[in-house]
Amino acid sequence: MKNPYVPEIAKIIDVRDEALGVRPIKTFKVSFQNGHDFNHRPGQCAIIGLLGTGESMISIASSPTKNGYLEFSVMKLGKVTSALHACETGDTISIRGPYGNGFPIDDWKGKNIVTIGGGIGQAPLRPILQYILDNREDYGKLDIIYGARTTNDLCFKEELFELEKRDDVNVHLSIDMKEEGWTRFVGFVPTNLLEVKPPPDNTIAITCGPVVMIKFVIKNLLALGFSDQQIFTTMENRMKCGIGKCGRCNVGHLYVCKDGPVFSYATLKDLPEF
Amino acid sequence: MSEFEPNIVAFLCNWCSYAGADLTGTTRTHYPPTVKVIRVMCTGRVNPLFVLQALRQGADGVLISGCHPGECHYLKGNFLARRRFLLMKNLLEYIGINPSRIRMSWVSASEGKKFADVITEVTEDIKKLGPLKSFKREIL
Amino acid sequence: MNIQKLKDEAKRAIGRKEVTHLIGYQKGSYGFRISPIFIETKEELDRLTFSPLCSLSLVNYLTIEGKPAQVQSEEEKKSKAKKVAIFVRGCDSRALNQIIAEKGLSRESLYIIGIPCKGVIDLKKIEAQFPNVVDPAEVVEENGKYIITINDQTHEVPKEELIADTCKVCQYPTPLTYNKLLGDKLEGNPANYDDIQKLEEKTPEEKWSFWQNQLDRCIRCYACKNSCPLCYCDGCILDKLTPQWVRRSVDTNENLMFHVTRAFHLAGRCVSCGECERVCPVGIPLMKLNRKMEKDVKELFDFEAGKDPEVKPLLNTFNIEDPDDFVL
Amino acid sequence: MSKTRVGVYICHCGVNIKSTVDVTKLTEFASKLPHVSVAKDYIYLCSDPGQELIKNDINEFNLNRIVVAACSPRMHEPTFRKALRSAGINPYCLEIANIREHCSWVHEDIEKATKKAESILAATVAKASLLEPLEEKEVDVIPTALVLGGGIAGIQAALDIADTGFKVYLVEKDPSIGGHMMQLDKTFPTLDCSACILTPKMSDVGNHPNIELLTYSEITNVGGYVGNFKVTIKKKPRYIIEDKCNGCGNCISYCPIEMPDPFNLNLSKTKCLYIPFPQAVPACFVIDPDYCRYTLNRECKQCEPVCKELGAIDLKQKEQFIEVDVGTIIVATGFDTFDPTLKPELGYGLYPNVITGLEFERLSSASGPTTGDVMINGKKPKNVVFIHCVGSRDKTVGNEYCSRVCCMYTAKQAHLIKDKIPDAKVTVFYIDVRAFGKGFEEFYDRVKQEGIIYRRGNVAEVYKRGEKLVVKAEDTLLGQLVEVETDLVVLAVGMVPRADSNTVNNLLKLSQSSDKFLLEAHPKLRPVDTASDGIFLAGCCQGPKDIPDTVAQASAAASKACIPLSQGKVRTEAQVAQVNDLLCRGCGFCVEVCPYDAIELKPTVIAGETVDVASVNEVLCKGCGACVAACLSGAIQQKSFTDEQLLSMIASLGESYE
Amino acid sequence: MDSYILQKEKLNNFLDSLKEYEIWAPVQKDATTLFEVIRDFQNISLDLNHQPIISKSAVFPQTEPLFTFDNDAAIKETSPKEEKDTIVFGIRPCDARSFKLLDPVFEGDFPDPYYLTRRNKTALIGIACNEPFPNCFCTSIDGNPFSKEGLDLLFTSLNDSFYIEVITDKGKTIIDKASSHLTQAKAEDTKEKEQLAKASEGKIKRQINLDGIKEKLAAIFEHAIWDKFSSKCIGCGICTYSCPTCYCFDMQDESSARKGRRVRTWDSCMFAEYTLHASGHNPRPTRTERLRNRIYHKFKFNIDNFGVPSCVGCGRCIALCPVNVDLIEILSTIKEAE
Repeated sequence: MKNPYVPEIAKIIDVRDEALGVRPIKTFKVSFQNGHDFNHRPGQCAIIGLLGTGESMISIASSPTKNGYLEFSVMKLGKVTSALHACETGDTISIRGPYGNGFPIDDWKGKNIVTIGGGIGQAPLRPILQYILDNREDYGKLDIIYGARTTNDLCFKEELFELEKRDDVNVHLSIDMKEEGWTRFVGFVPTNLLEVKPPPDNTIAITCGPVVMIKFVIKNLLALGFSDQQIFTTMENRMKCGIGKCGRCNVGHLYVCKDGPVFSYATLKDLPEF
Repeated sequence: MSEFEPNIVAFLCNWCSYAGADLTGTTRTHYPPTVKVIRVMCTGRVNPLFVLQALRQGADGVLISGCHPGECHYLKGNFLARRRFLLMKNLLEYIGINPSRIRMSWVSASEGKKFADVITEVTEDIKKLGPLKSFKREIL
Repeated sequence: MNIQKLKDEAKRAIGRKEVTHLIGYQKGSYGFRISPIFIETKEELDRLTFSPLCSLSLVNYLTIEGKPAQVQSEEEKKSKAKKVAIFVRGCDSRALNQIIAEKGLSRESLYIIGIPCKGVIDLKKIEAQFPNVVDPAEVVEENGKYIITINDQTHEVPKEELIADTCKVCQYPTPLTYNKLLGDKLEGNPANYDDIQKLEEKTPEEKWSFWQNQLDRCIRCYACKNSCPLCYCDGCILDKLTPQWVRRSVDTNENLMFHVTRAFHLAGRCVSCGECERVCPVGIPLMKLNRKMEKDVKELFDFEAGKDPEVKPLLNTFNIEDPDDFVL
Repeated sequence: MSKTRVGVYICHCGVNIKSTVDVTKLTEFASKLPHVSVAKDYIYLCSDPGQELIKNDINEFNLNRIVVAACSPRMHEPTFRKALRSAGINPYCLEIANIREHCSWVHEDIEKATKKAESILAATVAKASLLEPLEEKEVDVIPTALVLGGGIAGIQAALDIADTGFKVYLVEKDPSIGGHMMQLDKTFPTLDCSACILTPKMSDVGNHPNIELLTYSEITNVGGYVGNFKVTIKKKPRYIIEDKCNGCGNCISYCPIEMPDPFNLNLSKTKCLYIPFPQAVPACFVIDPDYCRYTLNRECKQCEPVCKELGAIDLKQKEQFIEVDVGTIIVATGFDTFDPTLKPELGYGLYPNVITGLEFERLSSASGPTTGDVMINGKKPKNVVFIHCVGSRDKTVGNEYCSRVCCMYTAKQAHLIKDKIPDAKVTVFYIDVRAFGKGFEEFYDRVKQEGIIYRRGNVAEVYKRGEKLVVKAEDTLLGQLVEVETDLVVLAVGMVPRADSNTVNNLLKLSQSSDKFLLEAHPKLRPVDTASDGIFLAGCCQGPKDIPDTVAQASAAASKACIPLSQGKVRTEAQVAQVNDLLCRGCGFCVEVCPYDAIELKPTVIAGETVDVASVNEVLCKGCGACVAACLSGAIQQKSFTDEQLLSMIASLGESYE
Repeated sequence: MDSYILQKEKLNNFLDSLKEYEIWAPVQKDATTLFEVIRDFQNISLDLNHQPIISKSAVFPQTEPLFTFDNDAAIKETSPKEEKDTIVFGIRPCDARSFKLLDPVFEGDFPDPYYLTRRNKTALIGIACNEPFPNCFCTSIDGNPFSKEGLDLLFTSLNDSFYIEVITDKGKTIIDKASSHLTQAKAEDTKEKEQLAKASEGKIKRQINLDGIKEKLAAIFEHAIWDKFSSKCIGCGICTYSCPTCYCFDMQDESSARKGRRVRTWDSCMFAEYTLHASGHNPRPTRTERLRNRIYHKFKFNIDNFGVPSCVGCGRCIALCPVNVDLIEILSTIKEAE
């Protein structure tokens, strides 16, 4: 049997600064040395780490439709993420996974999709966008609502600015506070959502971001007429094993690492602690 | 098998003992190659827990050396260190570590000879005891 | 101990408008067990008790998270004239003094009801002598004996057989600080470190073999740390990963580092309440470490923890005349 | 944060290292250590090409930590720091592995020395890879100095600083400046009149626009740090309003109270309303509250009406506290003369004709109680004995040191006796005669030629025989006991630290050397500095000195004190303590162990609650790290000497022997 | 299956014939009884009057190296496969049953090779509880002082002999190796054992009816009782580290300059660090949330996930808790809570 605790070694092929500031974010593009195929679904996570330092559960920020590499956007917070931030192209990291359930993206075929992200919360939503854009004809309208505190904190800026130019995607970016040169929306993401007012019919809304933002986004989605089953989110908790054994990431009887990180609001709202 | 060469970690204060050890060098006074120095600005900086930490990670003995009483560059660091160290030494002795492995000395910047003498004495004492085996952390 | 007097005093204490709640003892859920109780209203007062079974220290509950009277700035201490009332024994009062000396609590935030304590029972000993007692049992001390009542049957046991080892050498049975003292002051025992000396006299090999045998069974549940009234740092250095003083691996050597660190951090701070040894689920004689430190601190530096909240902590001071003969 | 890239540079130091340590092997070893990007060896790293090598590599390999394995960091740490800075990386990202003084010079066996060098180097690299860039902060300097003590040292220092253009506060505890020098009759070896050469300087002080003179004053509190000291000065009430008193002295005759005259060492009387001496600066009277009947018992008050016009007498005057901000401080608090009653065998205090050297000065001085006639019991002494080394070079009284002036002032006084009483027989008992200064030996020779008898010997006893005193001594040259009958014994008392010096030392946090005089920062290279930045020493508070040495040191201290004042900024220590607020438990252990009062507990909001948290004043912190070892929760760390960094060295040193 | 009789004086002979196994058995260390690998059978303390510290670590050690690595990122798996087959001798029925509760956790979508390999290689020889301990409540939670669930052999202490019941094939293999020291049990032995079993069950003093506990818990997530119980808690890990059914763990890298290893160690949901995010956020910030999660995990979430509570009623958490946080008291209070 495959030992789920033993990681694969992968090479960093590119490092990109996403956000600067107190809690900087970098995106790491990695590929497996032996051409190992990861076979993940959008929304799934992997445990990446450095031998000797430790591991951290990070959502995969790229779509399986992007062959040959994986991307991880990592915010510098603790011991492991700080060490990762010191890594450069050519360095190796360890990877286990993919873990978690991922988005039921095939069930969403034919539907309109709205993603609502805040800050680093755009990372798990990014593979949905990539996946849909790579299979554009399978899905309906695509709205991207995304915001961060400042332009400095806005991840995947260039990409999103590029997407703004496309006709088959609607991008609605925002920052929390006014900044010179910013012509798009200024205000919090849940407010921007009410501005965009996506119609609920045949639409799936997926949100990820800070816990407070998620709560307000869900409230506003419900107000817009979305049902519990139409709303999805991804969660995070402290994790170690990634395979539902070590115990710490539970929300109610579900383990975020194994049963999540994607939950429909219908599931989530019945869980204690949410 | 070659003769047992103890591994001794020494914490020396910058102003007296480290300078004293420098003087030992300048005067080409020889002593056994057993001691490796960790420079601190003052013995007052030395957390006594470093002693056990060093012993369990591979050191056969630990030496803390600073300015003579009253000569501390920072006025009182060596007095604080003396108190802390004595308690730690006694505690480790009580656990079963031979006190000859846990030493403190006052070596001033002018006592190059004394530094060599201290190292020689400490080395000889530890040689008699042999390597410190029972207290080693698991080697990975 | 007259329980009615204790309840009356408790009633007066929580009757004071500045007292938010009172921390005391109540009978536990079964057998000889005692449980802490936090009383806010007069209705709960009747559950208060004190007996030789009250071996746990309540002082912890003043510094544990989410409880009042944590470190506050001078201004806050003054502006909030809130107090917590607490029952303390001799050792507990020393713990309070020591914590106050370390600015962990302010004396003004406490209303201390002192209980001169004749020593408490070692639960492990009484439960070994009276196994499988589930129904609530009563113990009173009379003339050097414990009168134990289980299911209306009384047993007499000489105090020596059941009293906790720590209490046998207690030097300060009477609280050193209090707002009210319940009962007459008691005479303490003279300092006695015979047990420590015995161990000191062994050879290094014998000592290590003794400690190795003790330390290899530590499961690092941290009950010793969490039950210790003087271990109240918010973030213990032993929990930290950078730098990591002690690995999470549980083996004799890591356990040694853990316990030596703890003993050293308690040098000149341990008040010999014996909580660590009492709570240890695997029976490690931790007081043998703490009392070694206590002995040295007393003999070398003439210092005793928790005697006076105004005295600077031991390792923050020095005496030019401190022992020097061990220095080369 | 970028990736840690360590460059390791191994110096041959010519053959100094290379001959005992296999540098090639060491370089090979270093290149395999964790985080090491490049390892090189070079013949002289401290040379310009050596430094260039490092600088080039920093750019080429994008290095951000440098380890130099060479001589002691006490030698070239500043050199390599500069190199790092000029290569554009933080100078504190440097760690030096001492493989010369601590290795190649002290070992012979090449294999063992190389192994040890590897071990040292691995530990140094382990620490270096954890180093963080540090900043030295700059703080503004208040362009004002404070001089403590108005003797010749203080006077000279104050004048020099004032002349440089900075404001100076000169604080003197007595009613006038002048100090001991004012009490002297003549000065050796030139026999200048002491007062004549001093008083012009005193009046310069009094008139200098940059000097604010605070006499009859003491400091009571000192806070702050170099550049920004805050000093509280207590002005004792002199009961005479300084601005109003013109020194006319009309009041004196109305004062009915007499008291011993302190200026004349109680050898004469003065009124309790007095001026210390005629040339006093300020020329202002003072009332001694310990004698004045008004201040004692609210009686008398006869003086006040006399000065109606000026209204300078104010018997209700209270002490005043003044707070001044200064950038630097010079301590020139002087000395006391040794109290010879501590050597009872010499009979001082028992026999009135046993006097001290300083008392002799007053007797000999034209301004003294006898207007310059040396008289004992109204008679000129025919036999005079001088005894050297009273209270100096004497372990029995705890003073091992030589007081440096006694030999010469005794010679001078012996000469003065001969001058005034040519037929007097003068005997000097000495241990050694130290005449090392300019013109000293010549003067000593001259005195000997004047017929003064020098006898080498320890005086055992002085006792009375009839009207005469007998000095009993062992002549160590002759090896026999001698007894000399005499009319006057003059004790060449040495200098001791001032009795009240502890107060000042504690206020300024100065330490003392074993002789209890103030300790300089370095006995050779920083003789006027103290361990506290911005505080300097001048004159006999630091140790016995004669007048020219004192003046020279005072000028030295003044120019040192002017450096920060003229720079306008001071750089602070970079390797200071820092607190992690989240881990701090507010116990104040660090505050209690800090030798510099650099840490205080400050209310801080942590997770919504206001709690006391330690806070380091980086300007005051000198980076000793005592606080780090005292902290139980690991909340306080010393930059460049963190627990993590030191533990990494410990681990590395252990591993090397696995 | 069969039953045998082993004379007590022949116990060591019995164990001697099992030399190919690594045998864990209880030993007395001062006042504590704990399981250790036995080198000398004389040390075994099959003391029926003291509850030993759990034997879980024979299969799920407190510290387990998962793999080692070096500077070149070369990973070397550590595997218990190479270890000897193991016998845990003298385990209590409740503790043996606990492995049945742990198994599904370590199986599932990601089988845990360390636990499962060792579990497979381990035979459990139980000793029936003739004298239950004061806090035993196994009978309230589908257990029994003579329960065979999870065991391979069950010993019952009769006067001079052990009555041995063979429960599994693994047990049979062991018996076969030691058969020379055994005799077939007679009907009166069986009867005696059954009487002891019945008597023992009767001696269990603490009981609680857990029917509907899961549903009840679902209703009282926000309730004052959690504060009430947690206010006593000092946040140590005794309850979890002494629990035969707790399995939470931590994973840590330990390394020197050249090499290192990843280990897993027991962890406790009662520690604040356990759920603390790197950001400083803690979803279970106080003792209240942590104690509540422990109870929920055992009596609701485990039932949700695996159909049974994660508790065997051994009572150790009650007996060892320094401050009398009493699981049975909590459970009864929950049952009565409004």
